[in-house]
Amino acid sequence: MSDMESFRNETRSWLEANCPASMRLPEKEEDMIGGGTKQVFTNPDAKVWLEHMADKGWTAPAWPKEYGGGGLSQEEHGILQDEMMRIGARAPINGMGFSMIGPTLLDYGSEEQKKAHLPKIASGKIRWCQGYSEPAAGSDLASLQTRCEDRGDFFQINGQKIWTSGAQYADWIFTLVRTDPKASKHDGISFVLIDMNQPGVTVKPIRLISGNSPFCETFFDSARCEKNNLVGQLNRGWTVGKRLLQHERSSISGLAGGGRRGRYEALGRLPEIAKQYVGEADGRIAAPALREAVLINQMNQRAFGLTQRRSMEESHSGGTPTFATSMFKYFGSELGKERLELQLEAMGTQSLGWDKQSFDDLESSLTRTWLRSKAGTIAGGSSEIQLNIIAKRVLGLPD
Amino acid sequence: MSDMESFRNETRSWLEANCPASMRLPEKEEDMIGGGTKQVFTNPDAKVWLEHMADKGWTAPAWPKEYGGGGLSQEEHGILQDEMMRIGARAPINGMGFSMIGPTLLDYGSEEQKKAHLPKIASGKIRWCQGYSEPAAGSDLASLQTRCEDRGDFFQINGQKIWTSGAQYADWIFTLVRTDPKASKHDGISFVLIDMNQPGVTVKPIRLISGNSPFCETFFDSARCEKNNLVGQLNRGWTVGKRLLQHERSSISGLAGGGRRGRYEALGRLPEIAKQYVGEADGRIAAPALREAVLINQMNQRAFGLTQRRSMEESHSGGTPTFATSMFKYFGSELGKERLELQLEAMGTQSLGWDKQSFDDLESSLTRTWLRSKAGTIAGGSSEIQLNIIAKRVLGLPD
Amino acid sequence: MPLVLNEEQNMLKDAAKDFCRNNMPITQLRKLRDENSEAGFDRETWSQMVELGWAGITIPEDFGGLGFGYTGMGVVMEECGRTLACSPLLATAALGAGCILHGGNDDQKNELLPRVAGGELLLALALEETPHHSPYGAATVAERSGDAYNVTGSKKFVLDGHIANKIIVVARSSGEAGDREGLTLVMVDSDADGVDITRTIMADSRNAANIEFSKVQGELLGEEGKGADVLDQVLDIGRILLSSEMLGGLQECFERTIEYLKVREQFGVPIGSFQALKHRAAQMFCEVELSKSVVLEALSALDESADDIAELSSLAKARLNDTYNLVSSEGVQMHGGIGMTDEYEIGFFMKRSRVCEHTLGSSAFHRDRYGVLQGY
Amino acid sequence: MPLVLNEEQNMLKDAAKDFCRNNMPITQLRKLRDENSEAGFDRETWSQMVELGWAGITIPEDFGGLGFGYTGMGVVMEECGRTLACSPLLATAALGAGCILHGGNDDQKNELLPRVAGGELLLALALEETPHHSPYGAATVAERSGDAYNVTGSKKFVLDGHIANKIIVVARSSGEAGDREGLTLVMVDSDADGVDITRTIMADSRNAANIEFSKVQGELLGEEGKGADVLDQVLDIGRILLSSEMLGGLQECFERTIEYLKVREQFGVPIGSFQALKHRAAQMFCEVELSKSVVLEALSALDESADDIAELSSLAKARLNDTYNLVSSEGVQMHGGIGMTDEYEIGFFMKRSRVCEHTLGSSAFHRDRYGVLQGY
Repeated sequence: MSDMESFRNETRSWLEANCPASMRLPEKEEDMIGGGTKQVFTNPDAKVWLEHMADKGWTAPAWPKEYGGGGLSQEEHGILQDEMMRIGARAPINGMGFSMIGPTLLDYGSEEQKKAHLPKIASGKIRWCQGYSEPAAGSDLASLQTRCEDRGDFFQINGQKIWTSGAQYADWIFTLVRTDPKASKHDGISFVLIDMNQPGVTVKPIRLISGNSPFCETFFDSARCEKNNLVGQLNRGWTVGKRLLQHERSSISGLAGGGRRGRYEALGRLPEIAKQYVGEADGRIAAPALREAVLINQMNQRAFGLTQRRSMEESHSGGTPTFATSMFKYFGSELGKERLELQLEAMGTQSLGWDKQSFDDLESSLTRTWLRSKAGTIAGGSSEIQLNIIAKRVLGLPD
Repeated sequence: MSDMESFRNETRSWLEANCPASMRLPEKEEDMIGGGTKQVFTNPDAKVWLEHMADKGWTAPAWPKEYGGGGLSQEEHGILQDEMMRIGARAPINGMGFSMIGPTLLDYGSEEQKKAHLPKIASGKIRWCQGYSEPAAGSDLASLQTRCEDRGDFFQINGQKIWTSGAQYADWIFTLVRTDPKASKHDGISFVLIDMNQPGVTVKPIRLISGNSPFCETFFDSARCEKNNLVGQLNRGWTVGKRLLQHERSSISGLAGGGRRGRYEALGRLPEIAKQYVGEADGRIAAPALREAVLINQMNQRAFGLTQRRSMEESHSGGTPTFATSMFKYFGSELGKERLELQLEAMGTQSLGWDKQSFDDLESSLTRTWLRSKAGTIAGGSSEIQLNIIAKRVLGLPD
Repeated sequence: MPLVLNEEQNMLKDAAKDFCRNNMPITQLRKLRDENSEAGFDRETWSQMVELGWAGITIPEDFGGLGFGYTGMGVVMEECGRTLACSPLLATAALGAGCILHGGNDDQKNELLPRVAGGELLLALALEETPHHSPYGAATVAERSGDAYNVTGSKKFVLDGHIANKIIVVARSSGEAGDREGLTLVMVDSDADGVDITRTIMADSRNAANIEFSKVQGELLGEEGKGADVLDQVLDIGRILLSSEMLGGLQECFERTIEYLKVREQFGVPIGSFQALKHRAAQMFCEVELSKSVVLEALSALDESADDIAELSSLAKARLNDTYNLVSSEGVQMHGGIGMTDEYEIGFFMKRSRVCEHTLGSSAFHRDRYGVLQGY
Repeated sequence: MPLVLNEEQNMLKDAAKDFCRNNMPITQLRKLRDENSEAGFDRETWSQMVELGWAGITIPEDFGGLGFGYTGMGVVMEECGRTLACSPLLATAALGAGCILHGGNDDQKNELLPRVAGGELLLALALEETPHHSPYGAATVAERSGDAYNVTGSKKFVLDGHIANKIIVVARSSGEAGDREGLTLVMVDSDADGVDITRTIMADSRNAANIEFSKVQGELLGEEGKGADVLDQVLDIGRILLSSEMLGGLQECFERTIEYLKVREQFGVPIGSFQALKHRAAQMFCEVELSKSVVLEALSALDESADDIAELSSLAKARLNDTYNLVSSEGVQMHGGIGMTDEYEIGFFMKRSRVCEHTLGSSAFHRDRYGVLQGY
């Protein structure tokens, strides 16, 4: 038996033994675990499952063991994902600690920073959020104005961030701040980590059109940041920040692990839903124009999935990957938006309810997911920005 | 009986008496009459019909009688068009004399110029072509380089024009030339009329992807232009030229008279063609995706036609027309292109023949019309240019 | 059919614009939503609308209305659409009054229409039984019992069903769901025995209702079994007037977006200077202009009882669905992050557009219908 | 299934790229067209292709081929697509050889396949009878007569039909047009009695033929009445290899357009600096990348005899149709005036794209098929 076969067998047995039954059921969005000091476990199994996985280092399977990860090779990581999928195991924990700041610290953090922050992410003790955008700096991120001044012993932060997702639940925030107001736009920016449990940090949730408040405004009023929480060099934060954005885009496009499970699983498979709500004729979705549109969407989705796989294979096989993360962010978010518009079309008036009494779970979660999906092509660099990047970086078109 | 009723009756009788039977049959593109000294009449009826109409001034019904026109009011003109349509009468003559330079001379020409040129257009004696584009100046028309130098008695022209439609059949060319190379781009341009029957003017047809050569390159090698053929002021030709472009765009979009007859009549009605080539089911075009696309195109076409009518009504009723010619040029040419793609889809391999033996008239003319239609969104200011104009002039978006 | 407004219609439009801006701006919709208003519209404002004559614009003067025609009603609806004004206009004055006008006998017209025009009688049309518009889809049964009819069945998405005084039920006295023949319109009191109404709040914060009818006694409107003759006319009226409302909404949404493109700066310049956005804006402009034309033509056709009302109604509804969807989605996208916030009003247009789309027929429904009417 | 080429496949691709660039650039196509070439391809170049083994890439070594598999053939087709190279590869080496390989008995394979690989035997598949791809649409009759079969009927759009030595006719021994059962493949000599071939030149300057068969005697390929089993496999091979060719064509067309955007100046700057064109270019880039992935997956599926070949073939052909159309139309539009001239090569891609689209199934055909295969 090869090493990989035995790894698979061991993993399978361990999961069978350690993954509680309720953690193998499909997960609703509100049940997702983000960790941190404010996490409430409504289902005790979720806590058990997180602890078991954290003990193995499998909350962050590919991170080195010394930082609380699992130290798995890419191949082992794939096997773990396969085996989790086999039994329908939920991710024990999610969040920006894993998808964004963790990978960024692995690339750019000092040894001290990795030791200080990564294990707390992996164990689920500390939850992170992102402080990039500002009211006047949306797509034009680098025009940010939040000030960070050297006070000798520490940095003092003043300003406002917006679209800080989950800031109301987070313990720490990673953020881009202006450390040299006189330097040119991209040159006076630094990347710092700030503890949110201090009086100088205030968080105010923003209500969205979906009725939810996944984002906040975060205000810094003479907030304090220790100097050892500067990541990379002073005034060179733009480099670190851009790298992190790539992690974010991968995560939004579903290029990272999340994509494997399908982001809209809870809304059902689109073709089946369409058959159910508009009927079928001769084995086909009965409404021909809708069917054609569903086919285009589903076939694009399949081609997109193959392209994600090709991109991974190309980077494994040592060739230069010819793709831009921007392509996955752009195409993936547009596809997702289109899919939801089609589901609305298929479900007609049943997809447009607001009060939950008169509509079933699928129906009322669809309405809100549809509205939320509109952010997919705005947040994390809008579709327009991604197209600019592809045109410039990949195709080499002139400014 | 009102004046209009009696005008209608008289017109009807006159047409019945004067329009030869063969001029009431649908017209193929190759039978269209353009006039000029090189016109050959393969059907003698066409010559008779042209002469009768020219005698009445009805080749240019709305032009003043003193310039060879019919002096009709807008209402009378409409009645004439209705009555011609009623019996399926062909236009006795077409061309840029009527659609472009004629209206432009009426706006900007001197009395002497109107008297010299308009009657010859109206009678069909002289045919005109357009010299605007140059190889290096496509969408950026104002960067034109053809030089026009003052030689005391006359102007001397040197340079090259491209896309001069029908130059091989034309007697005169109206053209934009550079009279002040030192002035800024738009300021050193003049609008002049040049007799093509002189040694300094050479015409070379351009073969297009459709296999036809409706356009030429036209070379000026010390060509001569009398000074009384300057239209408008010296170095102020851009104003005249822009006005003429509006006439051109109206004509391409079908906003002018031509639209009434439908530009693709010879290719059949799209829905019927689709039924014929893909079959029908339950009274519907049998291919559902094609049917949906045909419906979208046809319904857009109908909405577009209503919008053309609304635009005319608004300008009659004294309100400010809210439309831009650019919208009609853009939308009309895109619709036409789409229509032909759909007809290709409907007719399948029968729409893609080249040799005329194996395909019927409709089929082989479709292939070429489809290819030619691609010029509709390029010539006369590309779709991109039209969208720029709408954004700037109509919506007031900043540069 | 004229494609420009006459002087009277222009005056009405200006008056409606002022009224809607001042008395029912989008802040009113937000307030109704946040306070979970019992009616879903403001009764005080409705009284003012009634005073202006709007409840009876299309009702002939003989029955207490203004007799101002559909183009007049259309311009009012358009202005209401601009401010997303909530009122019983569509359900009561267009659909309900239409059923009585085109289906009712003289007694019914004489008794009911003046009360509609007077604003005291609110109506609802109970048509749909599935999530998709289906004019002949009723399975709800109408059984004759003496002079009256008993209605049994369940209806969905009844606009304003929770506040109507009378409900006109599309029921069936013969045949089966999908048959054009056999439909019968029965008018019942909403407080009659056997009526069970569940208000449902939609994504646009407007109201529809799921209604169960168990042997509810009501009166016949029109002829037994020939309900489709009335229904077809009334639905086309409703579709065209709803298209007018949508035209107002999409214009407002478009204009707000263009304005935002001019003032929002990124990378040191207004985002409206970016060519990709300019081109999309210009393309939307074309769609908006085409939409204006089809709505005007369809309204004129109603006023002139033209023979292509059905075609024009489908032409209008399909186009307005698509254009409102486009303009409102692009509106949110071009506003970026703030477009996603509830605080900003642009998202309200997107929600309204989708509910409108599924009211009285989606684009797929109307394109199919247009094709059938045109013989392909 | 791997989505990257292995070393051998990469070497083959490089060799094919060099060969096509040097020996069959687009100028060759233009010359063949302008000189009205009798064959529609250059026989000298074909001999060189045969020497490189391309006529037998997918034919097993036992039958004189290279046995290099479909991915190998795909990369050759892709490079041929880049230069719009005319050759009998699709008709003979993909469709014709496929019919013999999957339908022929041992004698037929032993006798014919080495001659195909040797380049001396040219084949054609006579399938279509209407302007639209219809695998089971044959009405052409196959009548048994002793050991032989007599074929009567008329076929359209037979690729390379005017120069094939043998024609494989999709005929019917029972049932009627549209039935999957009852199809019978009969191979006839093109110079047999009763064969009447009319060459038809298509818009892309390639050749197809209309062929009349009157009681033409031929031999059975496969089983009587079970022709669809062979045909389905062969058509999928053809569709996937044609998709490979299209992938080459659209990439070349896309790259030429991007290059033009960089060099063509208007208003004093390269037109590629205009954001609206940038965005359209970036959107095309995404479509091109997705197209590469589906073609590679489909080729791998053929090589591995996977069970989703049919789905992947439809996925590939539908996508490649649409993307080639998009890229070639945008190519002409972005080239502006010179894109409309015959002198410039960009228009050749547009003509080829539309003929490819209607060869072996349009997008509508393949989307419908994909849906049916997926159960919706």
